[in-house]
Amino acid sequence: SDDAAGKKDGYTIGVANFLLSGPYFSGMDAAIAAQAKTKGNVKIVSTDAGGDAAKLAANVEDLLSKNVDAIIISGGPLESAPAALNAIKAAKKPVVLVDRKFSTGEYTSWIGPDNEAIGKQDGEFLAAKVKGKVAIIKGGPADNSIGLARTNGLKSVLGTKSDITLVEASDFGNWGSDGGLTVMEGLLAKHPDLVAVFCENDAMCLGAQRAIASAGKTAQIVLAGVDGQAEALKAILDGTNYVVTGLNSPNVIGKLALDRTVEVLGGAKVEKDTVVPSPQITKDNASQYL
Amino acid sequence: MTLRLHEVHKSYGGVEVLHGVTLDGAPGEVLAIVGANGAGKSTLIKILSGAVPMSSGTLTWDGVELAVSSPHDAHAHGIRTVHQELSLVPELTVTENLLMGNFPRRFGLIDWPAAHRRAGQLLQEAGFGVIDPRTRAGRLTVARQQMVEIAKALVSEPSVLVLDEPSAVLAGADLDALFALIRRLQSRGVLVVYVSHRLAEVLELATRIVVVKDGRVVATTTPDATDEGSLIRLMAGRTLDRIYPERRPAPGEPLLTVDGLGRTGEFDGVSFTLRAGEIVGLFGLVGSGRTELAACVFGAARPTAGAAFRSPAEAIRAGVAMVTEDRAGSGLVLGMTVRDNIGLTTWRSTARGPLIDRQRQRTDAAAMIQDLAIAPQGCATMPVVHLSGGNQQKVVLAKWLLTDPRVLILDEPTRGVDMATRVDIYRMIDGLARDGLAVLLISSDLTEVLGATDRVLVMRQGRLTGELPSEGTTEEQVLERAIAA
Amino acid sequence: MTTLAVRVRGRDVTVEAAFTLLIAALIIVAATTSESFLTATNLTNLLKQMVTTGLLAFGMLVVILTGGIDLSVGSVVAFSGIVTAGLVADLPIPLAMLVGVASGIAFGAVNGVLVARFELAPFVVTLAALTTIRGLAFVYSEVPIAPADPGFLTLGSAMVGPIPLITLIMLAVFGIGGVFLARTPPGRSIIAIGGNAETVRLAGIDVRRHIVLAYTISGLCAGLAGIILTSRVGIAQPSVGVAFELDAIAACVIGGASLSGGRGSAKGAFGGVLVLVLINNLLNLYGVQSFWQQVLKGLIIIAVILVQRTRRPRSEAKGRA
Amino acid sequence: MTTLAVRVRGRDVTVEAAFTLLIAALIIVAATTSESFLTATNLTNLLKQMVTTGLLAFGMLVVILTGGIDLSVGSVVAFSGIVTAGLVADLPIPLAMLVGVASGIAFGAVNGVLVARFELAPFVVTLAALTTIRGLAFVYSEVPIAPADPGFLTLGSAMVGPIPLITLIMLAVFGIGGVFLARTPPGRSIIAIGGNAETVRLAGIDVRRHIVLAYTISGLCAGLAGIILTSRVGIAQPSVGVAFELDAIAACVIGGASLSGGRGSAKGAFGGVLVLVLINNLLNLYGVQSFWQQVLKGLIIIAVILVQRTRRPRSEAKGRA
Ligand SMILES: Nc1ncnc2c1ncn2[C@@H]1O[C@H](COP(=O)(O)OP(=O)(O)OP(=O)(O)O)[C@@H](O)[C@H]1O
Ligand SMILES: Nc1ncnc2c1ncn2[C@@H]1O[C@H](COP(=O)(O)OP(=O)(O)OP(=O)(O)O)[C@@H](O)[C@H]1O
Ligand SMILES: [Mg+2]
Ligand SMILES: [Mg+2]
Repeated sequence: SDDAAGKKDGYTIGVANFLLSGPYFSGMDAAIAAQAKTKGNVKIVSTDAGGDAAKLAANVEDLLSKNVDAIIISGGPLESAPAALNAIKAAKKPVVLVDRKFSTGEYTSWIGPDNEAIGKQDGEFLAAKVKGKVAIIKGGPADNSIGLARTNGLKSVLGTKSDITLVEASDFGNWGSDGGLTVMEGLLAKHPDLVAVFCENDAMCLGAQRAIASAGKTAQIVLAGVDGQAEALKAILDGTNYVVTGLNSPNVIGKLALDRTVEVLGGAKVEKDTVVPSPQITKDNASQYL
Repeated sequence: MTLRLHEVHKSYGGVEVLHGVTLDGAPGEVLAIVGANGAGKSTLIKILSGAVPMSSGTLTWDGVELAVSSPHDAHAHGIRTVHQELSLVPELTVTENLLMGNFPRRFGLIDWPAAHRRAGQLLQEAGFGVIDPRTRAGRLTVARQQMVEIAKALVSEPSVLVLDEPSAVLAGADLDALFALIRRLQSRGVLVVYVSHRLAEVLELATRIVVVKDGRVVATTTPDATDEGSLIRLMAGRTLDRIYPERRPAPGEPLLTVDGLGRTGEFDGVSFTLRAGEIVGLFGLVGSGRTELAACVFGAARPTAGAAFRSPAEAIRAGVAMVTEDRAGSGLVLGMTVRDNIGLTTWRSTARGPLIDRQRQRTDAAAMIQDLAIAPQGCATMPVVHLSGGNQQKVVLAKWLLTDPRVLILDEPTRGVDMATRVDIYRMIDGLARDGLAVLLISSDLTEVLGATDRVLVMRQGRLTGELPSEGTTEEQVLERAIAA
Repeated sequence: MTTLAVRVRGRDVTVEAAFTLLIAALIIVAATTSESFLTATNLTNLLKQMVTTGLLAFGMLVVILTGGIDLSVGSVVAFSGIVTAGLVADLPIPLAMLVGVASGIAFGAVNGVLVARFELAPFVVTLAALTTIRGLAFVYSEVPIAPADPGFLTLGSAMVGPIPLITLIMLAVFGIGGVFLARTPPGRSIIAIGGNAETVRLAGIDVRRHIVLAYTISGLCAGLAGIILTSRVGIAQPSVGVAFELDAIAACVIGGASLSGGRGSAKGAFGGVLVLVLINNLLNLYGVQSFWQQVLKGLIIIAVILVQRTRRPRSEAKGRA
Repeated sequence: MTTLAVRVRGRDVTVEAAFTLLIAALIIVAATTSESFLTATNLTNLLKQMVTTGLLAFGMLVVILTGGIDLSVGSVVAFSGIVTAGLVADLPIPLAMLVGVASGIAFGAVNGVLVARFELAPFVVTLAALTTIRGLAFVYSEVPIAPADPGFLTLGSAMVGPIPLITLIMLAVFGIGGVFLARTPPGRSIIAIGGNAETVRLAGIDVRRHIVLAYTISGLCAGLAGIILTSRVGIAQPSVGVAFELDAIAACVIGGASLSGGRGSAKGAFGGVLVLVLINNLLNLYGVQSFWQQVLKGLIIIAVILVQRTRRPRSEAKGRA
């Protein structure tokens, strides 16, 4: 009876964002909301945990208090979020994960990228393009496993190449352009002979690109990022030293996630895990993603 | 049975301020220590109470050496001290300030009703029964805070009671209560060490008087063998022919008129006029509302009836200056240098363009330090907190004199100031009045209020109850109007 | 004199009444404008959500009363949590939790010694501790640790009747802590130290030891909060707890504590925690968009302390931190 | 007695000398143990990297001198940056930058009025401002904004001889600011207010106006830091600047400022900035792993203020924040 009533009045779907203050995550939130609008009868309630796992659990509890029909967890912090998932399970609500897949715990469905594959992709592109010293700029612990997967993907390709040396920046870029800039400045001081830089996301690469330009090494060093942030796409299209990124589009994932949740609520049997492909973006195809 | 300090030396940051002081006292004695501002009296007392360590020397009781490296040690030996600077915890009740560290307990927890009872009893015994132990200390007047400080020292039956200028903020009945207390303790065999600048008091109370000058004991005497004049001579190294200046000629035009000023709960319907060239005393008992009145006149507080200056800035522009009674709380910026404190009122008015005129600040401060004999020498660049109490008071005065006031309000300006300096201050006020200033001298010292002024206003419970010419008026006549009928 | 004293007490009562009224108003507004507010689920959520901030706020209060501050609590929460989760593999759960709490106590004691013995500024000492302890949490484990043993979740999920166990623990801390501050000599000494440390020293009380005690209590509360949080979330994260200190401090000040020390109460701090948790809950229930939530949260906090202030006698409201 | 004055002055000199020595020691250690340290690239990096912390530290110092604190500076950096970047589309670049700085001034003034006029605790006021202003930055734009006009990058990348323009701007702020604090009536008044506001009020100085001025200066510095950072990175992010306030405060305290007000100098704060930047730079050059960097950074800060303290006359070292 619950279901029938739900269908008539439409659904309310709660979105529990782990961290909204990043363009990727706010983009995801917006994409989910936008897709909900197209359905006409789906209401979205969105929360932000500000990067705090406990707050995420609290927000999920608040959403359940509001008696939402389903919950989407975006950018979940962990390999698992037992308390949040348990609460949802106890309330007998479906939960769809986007971006991050939990290795344990029960969820209804997951939609996200294959971060390791994106890293590999960048690695292969760089392997074909450069020889010499390649630097890695990591985002930081807040999102450890995503970054780790991307970097591991890259290393799995470049680590085996005899003509390539990998150097890792010792401090984190904290996923932002300002952090990317500072870390790159440090790298340039220590390794004047770099030929390429890989950043765990585009935002850091954009900052790193500025540092390289200021040091007058634009001709010497190329950049590879992840995400497909608009500014990065533009830089790639313009033929700068920003040469490649892997698409990890919040728009695509968010849209799919909302569709998937509505399907679940409609009683459909759905695929458990869906990997959204992350096409490689270079100068040749950048225009189609802008 | 004697308490004996032997060859005590004390240095602050490498500068010696006590150069081998030796003194002793026996139970039942009232040992007075007198000396000019900065002579080292408070330092000596801080050593005795374990508040600061001595650099070298010994403290013995009956020949046995006492180790007092902390106030706790001193308490353990029965030595209790009332320090010169008030230091109650303002947020806490009187009870708590009194019994801190000595609470009555039940089942391990503080028994508050018993604590209040005990505190009330303690105040009663000390003769300060007017104070409600449940009041927060910060709400008490300075005088009552001082009484609490004194009562605090009695918590655990001291065998030595050390009082550093306890009378400086007391007057009238409160002062009598203090003297009575001291006599009672004396008769019980307590050794009382008593520091004061009020020599009459010292001569009345003391069994022995020790004169300290520049960190050395220069004389030990008894009240019978000396008088004020010779004590001042010993302390100051100079003779004072007279304490109060000659009376001034008839006053001139009115400079400040207060009409029907009042502030709810504090004072009411106060009117008076200050004229050029006169010094007017304002006498009253503790809590009679003099300080609040002065604050309202000066624009530091808002009156609820009548008109006054709207801000201190306005008052200063009109040529009014006010030396407040609480020098640490509202007179000085303790961490700043003497020069900056003196310059506080004038660095804007004398600025050259956007910049402070440093040359002028330097010479002004130097002149004031010279004129008021602010010690130690070269103190211009010292943080004012390192000066002795009396010298701090002079810094406050200097700051205000630099504004070239036409009306000067002085709230207890000689509190804690040594006799020789007091005389200097009276002379200076006199000089200012002769130059055409009007001075309002608020004081709890009856002798001073009659000696240094031309007429006296008397305040009782927030109302002016009399105006008397200073010449020919007796202390009794003034007190009569100050004490509630 | 009696009148004055009565007036003072009367006024204190007014302040508390106003504050209680404010909280009541928040609750009434919530109950009438959001049908979800008074549901059992939501009330249980509220009870759970106040635990971490509550524990940290009590510890913070004790430190603030001395005139200090403890910025390191968020990092201690992370460290205690991750160490506990890590040790569960080798140790019985209660023992692992004890080690977590003990680590908090140890960090607190170190902070206290640096502040009291070496007379360093509490802000900088605990700021440095914030950095160092956070680093140590990551050094212990870069990745989150989820103990396999389901018994680990018990503490965080057990209910005593309608009330979560962890809420009871927090209430017990406030209860015992309140008595400690109001009715024991060390508690009173801590408050007096914040009012005037020199006076307390001259009263023969060991000021340093009490300051160390205060920071240790804060560390203890943070350690406890760490294991409770971990057990509640079911996983320990080395990155958890960033900026937790700010909410704890805000709760104390909303509850009437003065950051220059000497004034504040357990009751007040608890009220402050309630206000903060209610604000968060309400903004969520109303579905206010995340960034607007931040905007509003700041404005509401200002409004709350403005209301608080107008009820406070003017002479006590100093323009200082 | 003359000796006393000379010695006191002598001691101040000693403190400064010790501090200068410390910085020199850091530099010498760096130069001899890392071959990258003395390279032109690294030195330029150092000069650039000290700009944001430097600007914020000066503003923070002015507020700290009054006995207050400004936690909102990181959020102001973000707001000023994103608004400037957003306006570049419609306004000439200098005007857009002016608006950015003006926004900082406005936020600072609001903080100041709340602290001075309404006598609210600076910690909580600016904490609320931190939250609200951060929210507003995101409300203005959730996504980063990269102005297309390359002229936008000029400010951040221009060099004057071997010295980056932005470094010169920061040095100018410290230079002018130092003179302001040491030699102008409002500057001295601000310091005196931190020592004893009541004394200053009775001296006829408008305390409130000076407190507002102090927070406004901090807002101005943060606004300036915001546009400089944005121009340097080339892209404005609403999430930038989190926890920037902590480094700024640490710099002031390392440089000898007292958080209870009344003590501190521009020279000292600048030294503090140098120490922090050098520590970061060194840890990076040595390739210390990020988490250990955090651990060490905290420990080094403690060590530095310990060294500072032993050189300070004891009576001034209070066990208070
Ligand atoms: N903490 C300190 N640091 C440096 N010098 C100090 C300190 N305390 C006191 N002095 C100096 O020691 C000397 C003696 O001061 P002390 O306070 O003992 O004088 P006093 O006799 O009590 O004077 P007063 O009558 O004014 O109270 C003075 O020169 C004073 O400046
Ligand atoms: N603790 C208190 N208890 C009762 N009344 C108080 C108290 N504090 C202030 N008052 C009120 O304020 C008025 C003024 O007190 P104030 O201290 O200014 O008087 P004063 O004459 O300057 O006394 P003092 O000799 O202490 O300077 C008193 O008449 C009294 O009504
Ligand atoms: Mg003295
Ligand atoms: Mg008075």
